[in-house]
Amino acid sequence: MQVNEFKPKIVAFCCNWCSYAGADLAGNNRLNYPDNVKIIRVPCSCRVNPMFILRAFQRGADGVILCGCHPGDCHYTSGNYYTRRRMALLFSMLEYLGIEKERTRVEWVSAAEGAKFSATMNEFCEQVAALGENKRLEDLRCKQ
Amino acid sequence: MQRIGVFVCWCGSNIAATVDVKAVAEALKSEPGVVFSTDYQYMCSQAGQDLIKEAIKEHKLTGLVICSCSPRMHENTFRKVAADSGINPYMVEIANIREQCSWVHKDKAIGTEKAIILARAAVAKVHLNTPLTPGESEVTKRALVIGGGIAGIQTALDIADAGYKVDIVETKPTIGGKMAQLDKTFPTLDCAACILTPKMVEVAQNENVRIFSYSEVTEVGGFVGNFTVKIKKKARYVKEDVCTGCGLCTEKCPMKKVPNDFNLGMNNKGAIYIPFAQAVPKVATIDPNYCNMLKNGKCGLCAKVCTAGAIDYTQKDEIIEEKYGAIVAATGYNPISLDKFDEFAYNQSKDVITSLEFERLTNAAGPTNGVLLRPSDLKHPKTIVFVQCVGSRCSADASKGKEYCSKICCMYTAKHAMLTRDKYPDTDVYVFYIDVRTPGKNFDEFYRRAVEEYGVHYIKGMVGKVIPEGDKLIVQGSDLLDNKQLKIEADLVVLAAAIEPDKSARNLATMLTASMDTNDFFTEAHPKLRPVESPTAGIFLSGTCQGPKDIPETVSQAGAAASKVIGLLAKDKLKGNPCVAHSDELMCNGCSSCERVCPYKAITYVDKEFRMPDRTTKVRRVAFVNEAVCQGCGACTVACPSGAMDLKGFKSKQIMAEVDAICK
Amino acid sequence: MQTVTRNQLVEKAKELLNNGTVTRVLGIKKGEFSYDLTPAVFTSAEELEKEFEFNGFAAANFSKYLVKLADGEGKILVFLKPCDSYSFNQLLTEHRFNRENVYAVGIECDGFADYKKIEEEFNDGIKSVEFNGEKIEVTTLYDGKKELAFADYMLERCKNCKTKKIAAFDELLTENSDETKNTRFEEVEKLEAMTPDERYAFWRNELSRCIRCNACRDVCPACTCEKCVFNNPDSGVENKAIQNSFEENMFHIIRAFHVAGRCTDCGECSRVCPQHIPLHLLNRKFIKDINSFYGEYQAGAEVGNRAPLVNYTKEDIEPKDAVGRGSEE
Amino acid sequence: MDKLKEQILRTSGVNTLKCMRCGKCSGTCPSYDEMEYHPHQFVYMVEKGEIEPLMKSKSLYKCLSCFACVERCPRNVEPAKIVEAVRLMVIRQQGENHLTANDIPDLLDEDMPQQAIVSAFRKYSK
Repeated sequence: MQVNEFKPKIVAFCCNWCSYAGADLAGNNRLNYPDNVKIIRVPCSCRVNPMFILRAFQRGADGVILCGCHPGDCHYTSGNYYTRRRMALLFSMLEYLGIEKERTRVEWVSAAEGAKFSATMNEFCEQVAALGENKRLEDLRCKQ
Repeated sequence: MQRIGVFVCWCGSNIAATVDVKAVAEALKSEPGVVFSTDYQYMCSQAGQDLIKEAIKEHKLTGLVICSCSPRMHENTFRKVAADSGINPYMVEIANIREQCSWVHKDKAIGTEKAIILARAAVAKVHLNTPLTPGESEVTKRALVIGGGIAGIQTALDIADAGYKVDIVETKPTIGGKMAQLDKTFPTLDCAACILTPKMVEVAQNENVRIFSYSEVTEVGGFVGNFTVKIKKKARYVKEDVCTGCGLCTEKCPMKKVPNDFNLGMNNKGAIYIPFAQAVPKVATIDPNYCNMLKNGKCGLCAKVCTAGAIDYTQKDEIIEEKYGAIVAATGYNPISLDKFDEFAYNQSKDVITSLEFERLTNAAGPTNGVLLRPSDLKHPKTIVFVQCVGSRCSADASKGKEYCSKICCMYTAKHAMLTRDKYPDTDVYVFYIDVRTPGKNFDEFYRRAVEEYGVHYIKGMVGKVIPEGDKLIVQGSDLLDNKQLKIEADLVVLAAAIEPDKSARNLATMLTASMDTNDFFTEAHPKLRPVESPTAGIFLSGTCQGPKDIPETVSQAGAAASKVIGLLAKDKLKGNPCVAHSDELMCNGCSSCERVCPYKAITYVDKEFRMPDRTTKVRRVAFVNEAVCQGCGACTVACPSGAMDLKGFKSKQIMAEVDAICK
Repeated sequence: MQTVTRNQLVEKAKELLNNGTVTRVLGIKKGEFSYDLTPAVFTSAEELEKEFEFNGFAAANFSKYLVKLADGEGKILVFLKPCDSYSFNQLLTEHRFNRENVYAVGIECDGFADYKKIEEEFNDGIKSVEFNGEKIEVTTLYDGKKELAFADYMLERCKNCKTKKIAAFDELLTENSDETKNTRFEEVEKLEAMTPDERYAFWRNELSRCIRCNACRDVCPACTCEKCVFNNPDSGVENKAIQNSFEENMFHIIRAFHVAGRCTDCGECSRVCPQHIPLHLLNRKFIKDINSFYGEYQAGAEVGNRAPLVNYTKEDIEPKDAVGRGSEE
Repeated sequence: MDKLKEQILRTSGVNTLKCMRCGKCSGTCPSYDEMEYHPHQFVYMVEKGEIEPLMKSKSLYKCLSCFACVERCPRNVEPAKIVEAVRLMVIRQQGENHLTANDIPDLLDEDMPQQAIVSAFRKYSK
């Protein structure tokens, strides 16, 4: 590995029922994805408050991805529909403030889509790595 | 300050091979609040659990972090360990260092580093954990079975036998499903009607069972133990409780040209009909698309002849609302449409039929009274070609057909071939096959008998095309073993069409919030260990809605699903999930945002008196969460502008602590 | 210049006090200068005569005060301009006050002057500002008297007035009109057309001036939380004073998100910002996105409307298709 | 992997491993009786790496490129593309075409199937 290779910090919020299980399946099938992806389990993608995403950026995350059940398949019937609206608006706002849109993403990953989970994470990491460090939304005090 | 113990599991070599477990345990020792940290080969084993219990006692631990496999595997195991040692089970957090670390990374240094970070995040969360107690909810002691085929009937009977009430909802005017259309069953060749119809009668007479035929589920609310279901009873224009099933109306109906769907359109019926002689319930139904009285207000003959006075042209669809503790999906299958398979000339020739149509042609109650006559000219076919795997085992990019093996075709085709040769020894029977798949008790013996005793010609190869020529069908196919291309002049071609889940299943899955695979088969909670449960609590699976199955498999799965339902209904109370929403009334504005996003209607509002700083009181409208109803999705927590709403076990602060630990 | 006069309002208020319809009147109190106005409650005809004021600077949105004031003895009279009336309905939708305790009189609006703009014209020492038809007469210590065209010194929100329709009232003092201008998204579109770097630079420049006085939040009729998340140590985002650029971003993004779908675009945030930060551009971005993603929605158009963020359709746009759509259009 | 095989797989874009050996391609082939190696054998032999017998076989030129096998293959294997790829290999090997485009009109006769003519034009129009 190169010494200076930039490894972006990625926070992935995964819903317990689909995407977290999808990530587990990726593990079961030994489908690689970068280690800089760290998963936080939430009951449903609709639990993810925009504040959590901003917090992640504040603390030095370079990209934030939110994974939930496919629309229509939400364990709680409608959670991901709200997620879809909230994140469409939030991400559009971040883009409007000049934050690169490639740093944020919503992906629907079902419990059966281990391969999609792994592929998505690989792709997202590459995408964020190409942007370099997140400086626009970072709280510099958090970096020692 | 919490006293946290960290337990790093090797999972044999599953974790230890790519994560330096000792280093993880060591690194975690320096985390604030961690007073004990160790590793062990198998934390989930009895010895591992004992180790945790010891440590809890010795170090007076208040919180546990287990670095192991996915919480979806053993979270409950470790929660129980905590509870056994006197710690609240919700003071346990799992760091998933197997599925999401050791199994996806190859480099040990990287795996170790990530495992440490994941463990730190779990420690950060445990610091903010609070003891939680699950609420309890009553169980409605009634089950709903959706689908009245053999799967649904068997499930309902087994549940009813255990003493619980059960309702069957069937879209067709009669229960019985596909099995009622079959002639004989493999591999024993007993008559389908002879073994099914007694069951249909039994279920109809069982006092614990109610049958809603000609009905559909339109809405499902609630949760395990407490589902509320709306069932639409479609208007059949005949009073179900008055009709005696004498059938006089069906004979007198002047409208004779209604395609008989029970015979797959191979003959006609009246606009008022009873699907078949043994139908349950045996009552007539009027098809509003054909009935002249309903369409134009002219006729009314059936009402005139009905001595019981059962006909009611003004009947309306009726919505019934009922509560259930458990729901079983048993929606069954259908053969796929063959529109995309032009090469087999299914739409060009009446004498190219599907296997299910062949069943009706050989069934004594079918359009030909069981005499094998070909549909076009009602002559005895002399040469019959069976084609297997029509639309099964197709690759996903072939843009037609299904990827899976339909499982039952090999056996029923052998059955058809054998029965034809048995009844009509003068016919030549060819079967084109790719593989003959016969795993099952007495299955291969059965297939061999077709070849050896009955002289069915099995040809390894596939039919390329069927060309109607005069009154013949030229079947062109390859014989791979002989390396020849064959052209067989056939009188009848029978296609073993792939089977697919019933179209209603998709919509139902959405209502039930049960997940489906890409083929629209219901997904089971665990492919091996929980095959009859859906991942959604309280929803169970029976029969082919879960995957292709033959009758014995369907019946055994139906029984398994019933036993799961019985296990659920036998409980008086269900322990809920304590990770539910909670509103801080001091902060709540009463704005109703949370109420609007709640999928379970768990939030109501109360007017509450508050003491103000100036000693006056003020009445404010505040949200109140019904913890028995809340399922803990958290939609309300984000909708709440003031942050009054939070989710126990996944509090905003806890999640942010995890974020902080990960980003550090 | 307002068509409605102070005297009209005072007469109406006196009438309603006298006939017992209301016990209190929500209005504006004279200050030392004509632009220095304070919302106040009046309880008698004498007070009204003496202290009630209404002029080209009386832009304050009254609706928010009802959350606190609608609880007292008897009804309170409130004069609702079109902007106020939408906030009024939105607050009712959120059950923030009791409609029965309020008597609302609708008054038409012709726009208000922006004192900040007038101030910028002069170095200092404005003695008085008087309104005279289409003109504003400014008397200063150093430059004497000067006349300005009212139209040039209107508040930004009034220049791009979203509607002159009064959405809620018990009685109308003046005409209700349907006049609207469709210009309010122009500035948002300009920003969307920029490159991300330019946008970032723009917002950094604007937001870095924020001194976290919280005026925008305190005046906002959508920000009526019993306890704001930024004041709540348990929210995880508590922060009362900005220390760095992240927190400037954070505060304004979260505030805008919290009011998204509930913001009626009354423009009070920008009007009161002492640092002249165009905060309405954040809210309008959300409104524009909501309109284009989920269909036209005006918060407060009717009581009981379901806000877009607590609603959904199965066919909603995916976030990946939504982001950056504005700039491509 | 065998170089010839690799080249054929690459030019044809076919994944021979998808074949489930059902023989529908050969069942459907109108030139079957003219061929020494049949469509399913093309797929199978390429998979096994037995390319040279195919290249030498006259079967190559019996394929009409009617694409019936491609249309009907349940596994989307596209045998006709394999045949075409083997033909191309032969052409490339010899470094020239059997025919020039100008030779074709003289060879046309009424009995020649339309598909063969279209196929020929497809081949020589490049």
